[in-house]
Amino acid sequence: MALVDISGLKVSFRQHGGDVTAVHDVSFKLNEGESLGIVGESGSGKSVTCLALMRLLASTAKVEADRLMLDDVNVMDASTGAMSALRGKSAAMIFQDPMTAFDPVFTIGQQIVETIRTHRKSSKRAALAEAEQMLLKVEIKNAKDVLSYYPHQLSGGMLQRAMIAMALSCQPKLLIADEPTTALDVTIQAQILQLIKSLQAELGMALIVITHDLGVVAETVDRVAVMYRGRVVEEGSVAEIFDNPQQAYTKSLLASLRAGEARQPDVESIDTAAPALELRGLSKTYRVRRRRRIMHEYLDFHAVRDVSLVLPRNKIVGLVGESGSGKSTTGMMAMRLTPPSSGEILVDGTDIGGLDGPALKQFRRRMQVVFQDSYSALDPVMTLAQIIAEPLHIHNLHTPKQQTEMALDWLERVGLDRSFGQRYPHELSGGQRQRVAIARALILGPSVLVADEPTSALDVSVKAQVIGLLKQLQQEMGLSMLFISHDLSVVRSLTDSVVVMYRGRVVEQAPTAQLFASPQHPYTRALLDAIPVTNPSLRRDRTFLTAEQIASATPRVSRSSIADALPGETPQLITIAPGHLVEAIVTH
Amino acid sequence: MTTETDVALAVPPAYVQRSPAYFALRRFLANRAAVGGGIVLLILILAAIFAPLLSKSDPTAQAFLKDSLAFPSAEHWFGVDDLGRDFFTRILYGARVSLTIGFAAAAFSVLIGVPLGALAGYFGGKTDWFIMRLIELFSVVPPLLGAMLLGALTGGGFVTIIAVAALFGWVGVCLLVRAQVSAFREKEFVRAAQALGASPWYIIRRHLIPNSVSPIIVGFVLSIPLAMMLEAGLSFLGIGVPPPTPSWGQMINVGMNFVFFYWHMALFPTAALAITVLATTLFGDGLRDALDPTQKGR
Amino acid sequence: QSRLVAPGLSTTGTYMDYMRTVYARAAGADLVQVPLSGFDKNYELTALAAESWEQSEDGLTWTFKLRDGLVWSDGEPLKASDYIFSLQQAATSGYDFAWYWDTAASIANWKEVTDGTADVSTLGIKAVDDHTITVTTVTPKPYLPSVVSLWYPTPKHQFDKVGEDWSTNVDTIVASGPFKVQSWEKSNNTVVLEKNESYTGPWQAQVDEVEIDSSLGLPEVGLPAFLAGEADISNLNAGQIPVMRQRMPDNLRQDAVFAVSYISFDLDSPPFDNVDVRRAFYYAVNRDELTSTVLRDLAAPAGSILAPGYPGYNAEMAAKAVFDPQKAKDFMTAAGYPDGKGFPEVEIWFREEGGANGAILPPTAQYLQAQFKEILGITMNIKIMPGKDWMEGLLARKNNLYIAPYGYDYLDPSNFFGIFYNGGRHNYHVAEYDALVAQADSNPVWEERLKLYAQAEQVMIDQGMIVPLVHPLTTSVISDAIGGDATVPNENGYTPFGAFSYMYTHITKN
Amino acid sequence: MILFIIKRLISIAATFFAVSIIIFLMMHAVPGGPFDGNDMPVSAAVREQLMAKLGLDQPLWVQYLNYMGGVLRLDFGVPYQSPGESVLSLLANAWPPSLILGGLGVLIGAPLGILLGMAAALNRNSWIDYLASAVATLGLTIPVFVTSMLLILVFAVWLNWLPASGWGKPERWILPIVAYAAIPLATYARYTRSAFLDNINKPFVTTLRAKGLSERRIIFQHVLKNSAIPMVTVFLPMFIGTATGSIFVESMFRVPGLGSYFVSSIQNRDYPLEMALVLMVTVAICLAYLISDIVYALINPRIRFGGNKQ
Ligand SMILES: Nc1ncnc2c1ncn2[C@@H]1O[C@H](COP(=O)(O)OP(=O)(O)OP(=O)(O)O)[C@@H](O)[C@H]1O
Ligand SMILES: Nc1ncnc2c1ncn2[C@@H]1O[C@H](COP(=O)(O)OP(=O)(O)OP(=O)(O)O)[C@@H](O)[C@H]1O
Ligand SMILES: [Mg+2]
Ligand SMILES: [Mg+2]
Repeated sequence: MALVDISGLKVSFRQHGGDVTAVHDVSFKLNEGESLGIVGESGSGKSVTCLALMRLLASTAKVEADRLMLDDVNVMDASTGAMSALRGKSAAMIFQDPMTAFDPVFTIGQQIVETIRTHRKSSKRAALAEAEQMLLKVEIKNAKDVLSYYPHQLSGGMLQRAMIAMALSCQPKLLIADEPTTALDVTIQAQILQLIKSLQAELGMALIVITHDLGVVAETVDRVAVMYRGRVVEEGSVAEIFDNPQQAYTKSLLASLRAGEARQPDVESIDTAAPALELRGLSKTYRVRRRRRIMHEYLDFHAVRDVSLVLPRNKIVGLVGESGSGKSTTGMMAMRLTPPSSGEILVDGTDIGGLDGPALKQFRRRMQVVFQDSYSALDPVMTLAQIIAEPLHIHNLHTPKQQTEMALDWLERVGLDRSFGQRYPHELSGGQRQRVAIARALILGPSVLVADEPTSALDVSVKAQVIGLLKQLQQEMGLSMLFISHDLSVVRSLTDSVVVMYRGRVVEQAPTAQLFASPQHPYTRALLDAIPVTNPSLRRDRTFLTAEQIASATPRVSRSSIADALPGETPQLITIAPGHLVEAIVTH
Repeated sequence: MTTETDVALAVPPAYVQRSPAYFALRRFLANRAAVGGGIVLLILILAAIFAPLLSKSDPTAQAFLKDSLAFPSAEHWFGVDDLGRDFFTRILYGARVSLTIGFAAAAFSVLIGVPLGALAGYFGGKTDWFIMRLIELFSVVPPLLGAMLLGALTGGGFVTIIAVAALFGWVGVCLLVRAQVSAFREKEFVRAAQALGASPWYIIRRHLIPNSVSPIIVGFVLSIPLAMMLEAGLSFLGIGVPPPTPSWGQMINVGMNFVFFYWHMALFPTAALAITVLATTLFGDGLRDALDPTQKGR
Repeated sequence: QSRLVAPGLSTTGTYMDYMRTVYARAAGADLVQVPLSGFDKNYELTALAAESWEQSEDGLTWTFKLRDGLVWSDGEPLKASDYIFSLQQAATSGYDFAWYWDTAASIANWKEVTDGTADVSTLGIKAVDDHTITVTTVTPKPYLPSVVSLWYPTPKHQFDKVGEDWSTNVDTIVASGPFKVQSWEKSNNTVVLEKNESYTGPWQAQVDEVEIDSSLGLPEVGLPAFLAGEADISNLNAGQIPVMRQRMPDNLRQDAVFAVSYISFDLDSPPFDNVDVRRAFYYAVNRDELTSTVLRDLAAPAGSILAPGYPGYNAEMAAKAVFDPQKAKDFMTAAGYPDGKGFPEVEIWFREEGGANGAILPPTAQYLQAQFKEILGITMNIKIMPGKDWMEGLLARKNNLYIAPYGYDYLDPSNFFGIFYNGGRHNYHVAEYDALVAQADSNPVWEERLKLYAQAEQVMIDQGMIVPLVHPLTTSVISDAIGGDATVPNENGYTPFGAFSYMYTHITKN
Repeated sequence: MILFIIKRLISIAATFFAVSIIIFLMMHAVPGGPFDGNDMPVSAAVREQLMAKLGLDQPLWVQYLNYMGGVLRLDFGVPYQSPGESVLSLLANAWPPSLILGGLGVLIGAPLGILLGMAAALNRNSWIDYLASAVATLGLTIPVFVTSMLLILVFAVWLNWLPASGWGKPERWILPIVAYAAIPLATYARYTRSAFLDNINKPFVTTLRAKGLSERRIIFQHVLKNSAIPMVTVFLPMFIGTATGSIFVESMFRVPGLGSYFVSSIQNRDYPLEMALVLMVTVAICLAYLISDIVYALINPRIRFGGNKQ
């Protein structure tokens, strides 16, 4: 018997003005040990299909199916108890929005331990040790501390990895991974995918990976289903799909995948005006608790150390780096949403560090941000139209009617139907939410935008649309953007220069083309090396660098080759070419 | 083989943009208990307003002294009280006083409690310190003592009762809103609003209070019976609503003396109070659910 | 072991000392000490600690002889000096009842001593020897033996040992009466008394223990406890009477407490300085309707301040208080307020209290409010206030209209007529009345006194000094387990549960 | 954390003195003194002598300083209405019954209310929900003396299962505790229901389900803790409020508790007792707020005594 047997699945949601059908007539089977990738457009029903399989949909959902079997249990009419028994054991799920998927008032450790103990007999202590092992496996380096962290203390990527650890700790027969690596940098993504594959082999686990990243598909799965507008439009082995796509949509997906070419840098205009945004020596220190026997001790955790960064007018600067390296924190500090421990923030040459009230509000109007976690960045009790129109409302622009009109226009510009205007955030797919957040940030026509992973949940087609939009705005309105992303191909095609962060520090900074052409820092090199393949036939085993290896490979430069640096054992940023900075140890 | 064209759109066909209030109303109307509560409440309010039309007799005239304490009958639906007044009429007119006191006190405790709680929760620090001391002050002074002083200053009566009920009723609402707001303050969507340049007051009004609507509604509903009972208690201190103006609280107090035999004297005012509160509860629950979009359709 | 559980009256009990306080008296304080005289259930004066008494020729000095063999519960003999000491204390230490010994007994030099202008030794009371007390009065006081029914002794030896607070602590209280204190819970003034074996005087305890619990005084609390078998007696309120009358008709007892509720005025300021207004009020009260329909069994109509059965009760005078709406209206017109036009809005004040009055006053006030509106055309608001505030308002004349209750202290007309005498409680100064009462009080011949009181009462009516309203009645239910003389109604059909000393010594329980 | 507690203790002291001044002034602003308003007033000479004895002849501020000086030495004076003992010993005798009954009332009522509220939330708009609403409404609208009387009539008079009233044996506690429990039960049922509904549809609940946790565990551990956040702040103050006694319950059940002193001290102008009662409640409530803030911070990780904010 197949582990998963879905046939004729139809899911619709009750909505004002008629039900919306999210999934039509979806059928597929999956045997034990097999792996299936589901790719498709944002909002095409990928998540809904899997949630239906686990019977986790909201109660507004109406689920019909000829057959909906999981591990020989009919999901449609199993009892609540039988479903609880099934979940986690037969199938575990990695959710698309890891940042809202954790219970905010329990520590990560408690939540993983609880999972382990639900499924296996284990003492608290043993479970805690196992949880720590799992966290280490998903590349969370300070696993022991993270166990006692609460969800809000983790970065987006760390939460995603904790989510993965939690799902894997169930040791399920089937793992459903809904966009498991969107918040991860490519190095870690590659390690995680490898981990999942090895566990799959080890435990004979079946796998469903939902993703919009064909690279991930190419690397991990045997079969692929392509979804488009609520239907499976094409299904086949990885090779078949990649080599011989049938559907127009599939073809366009593959086409866009291969199109990731570096953009031509604009002619360097001599810019005399102050940069749009400048950060000088920003640092952020968090106090964290660490358990020490029965007592707790408080430690300083340096999330960001002495980061300086310049965002020139009308330019896009990419900020990339390891998950948890402090990118979001830097972005939040630049927006004055997180108070920096030290450093200055200059916008158009003005230090906004001390501004308050109306003065700050003036700057806010020109500076916008897209949050990494788009779900929790949307007020749950407001409709999308209200959310998108809110900036206009705050700054008292236009009449309420016009505000709504403009909000609906913006919905269309980010590829959503106007009817979404009266939906609430929880009624959207991951990618749809992200687009709403982008629309809100853009509606005021800002001159500075900090975009934290704005496209991580978007499939290539929508991503292209959004990026096109951003480029257009950059040209039309002189938008300058700090673009935080793990998606190196987007970074490559969109940004003018790139800043690489590693463990709270800037380790390299260069014009985009130059960085991709000749990366200098070992971490940058590792990062570029880890970009997933675009063709399943090119799969390869990778080797990863440990932190020690990276540290020991830090470039050493002799003092003679650079002008103003003092020699010392601590690495420092030095300029090695015009606009190309790298962290290195300066020797005599 | 499917083609792109026959793929259905995941959107409803006809589309008109509606305001969230419209949906809240629809959700509310779909909740039968809540609508029922609302209707009962409306009837009570209308009955209080149009009391003279519903009963011909005067609530203070002792027109039926011969039949005093008579049990309910066709002529006197709720019987006659100890002073020969038609009890139904008394209950009707009592609604005027009691509903006004109950709702005014509840409204005031929300009007005072919600902004203060939101300020304390949002700003924390000195603001919170100051408001917390204020809360402590009002929760340690027994309402009785406060009432006596206020009574001495104002001579008592209707306004004093509302003032006392409001002064001592807002603390609970305030604490809950403070807790809720300080929990929400760190949420991303609040930060998002900050990033848009929203003023603290705007954030409180547009985001934090709508997200705290449940404790506010519950607090509102709970303060109604408390205010009505306070009114009953205060009338003994000489600063209640002076007789012969009927109020339910007072009627319950008097009715207690008669409960062993003349049950109607205690039953009807208590029932009137209970029905009011129950109706308000159901109405409030419905409102709460209607305002919470995640409950949609359940 | 028989234990009687009964309701008490006052919820604050500060002193177990009858003489010291009225407002904070511990339950049972009147059972623990023995007064010189007492009243039995037919309101006959009975000798208690005093064996006999006699009046001097000039009528100004009384001599009381104490019984032999009276001792304190700690074995010390009870001496005349203990009685003298208690009154000396009353005169000098701010006892609540101090005024009584001036107005009711007019003991020589009392005012001077209380004002601090004379030494306490000059008081007109002397212990001639251990068994003899003499009392000198300013004017002849023919009814003094009745007045001394409230004269309780203070254990001077104990006072000297532990100080003036001897009566606040179970361990330091010594008893001279039929009971002694076993325990005392102050927060709700619950006292458990036990039979005082060393008491040798008349009216000895017939039960081993008595628990007097003030929280049982509320009928709402008392009756459920009674029904659950946890109390032997309970007072009933208007709503309870019909039920209990159905369930246990033979166990109900009614008591007239010799009390009266009346309206009083501020005679010196408008609108009540006008005698016609006051008389209009007098005629506008339908006492029969008030008592029969509004108050049901809680009160009887009051035509005068004296209740039927009280010494000096004058039925002829009482009959003059009739309900006459026309007369009332005429008086209003005469006062210049035809149909109440031009009459200011007034407020009537009464005090919140428990017991019989608590049940009577609120409905009475509201009844009057409606009646006065209808008959006199005036607006009278109602204000209920705590006892202390009310009394202070009355004494300081903060308002001009009150409902006042008064209960007897000793059985003589002078007790009631004294309330309005020469200032007194209401600041009344009606010369004609004062003169008549003064004469009546000191006249040794009973019949002549009665005549004088009747004249005084006529003045009271003519001047409209007060409007008598009702005489409260209390109804109680008693369990089958109790019996004895105290539970049998007297010749008037009343069972005087209000006379504590008599009642608790004449009750049995099996 | 320790710093936080110290800071709060200092502000409690501030509140304490603020309250003491306000109450002292209020108390003396209410007209009349302990020797006024008797049926027959004591003579001026005697009154003066008595006032002097109690120190009431001195200027107000001297009286205040004297009293507070005593308070700092834990001497709350002698109650006028019970001069044989100290205020402290009077409170020590009268508080335990109130604390036991009121405290148990809340401790029993609140959890039951939470259960009721949970049942209502989990079965929203079903008969269970409406029943819970009705129970909560009755708990709030039937005056506590009516509840008390009904309890006595049913369980003591009619069924004869329990004693009607009195104090001492634990079986006498049952009925008053039930009477006390009504209000916390009703209040908590309402708050729980709404707090539950706020949380039951959060995405993290879906995660918990996906992990295979039983419904019971999800509800009782996770949703409950999340819902508790707003409610802990009202629990302790309510506890204190109820544990200082109610005149109604205590008189209906003849409990020798604190309740009646609140009224009698005001009515008798028993200044030392009145002050002591208010100050005692002040300290108790302030501590309750302190503790509930700590508990609040403990279960709400985003609030950590200003730990992660500079
Ligand atoms: N609770 C809901 N109420 C109404 N519509 C919903 C609800 N949940 C999902 N939908 C709709 O169902 C469709 C499919 O959603 P789903 O989450 O499966 O998309 P997805 O394929 O996972 O997309 P993404 O890649 O953006 O996450 C979307 O159009 C979405 O708006
Ligand atoms: N409130 C907090 N308390 C303690 N540590 C925190 C807190 N917020 C963030 N951190 C820590 O700061 C570090 C940087 O977090 P940040 O969110 O900036 O990472 P990031 O570079 O955006 O990572 P990702 O790509 O995974 O989102 C992480 O190690 C995280 O654990
Ligand atoms: Mg999805
Ligand atoms: Mg991040």
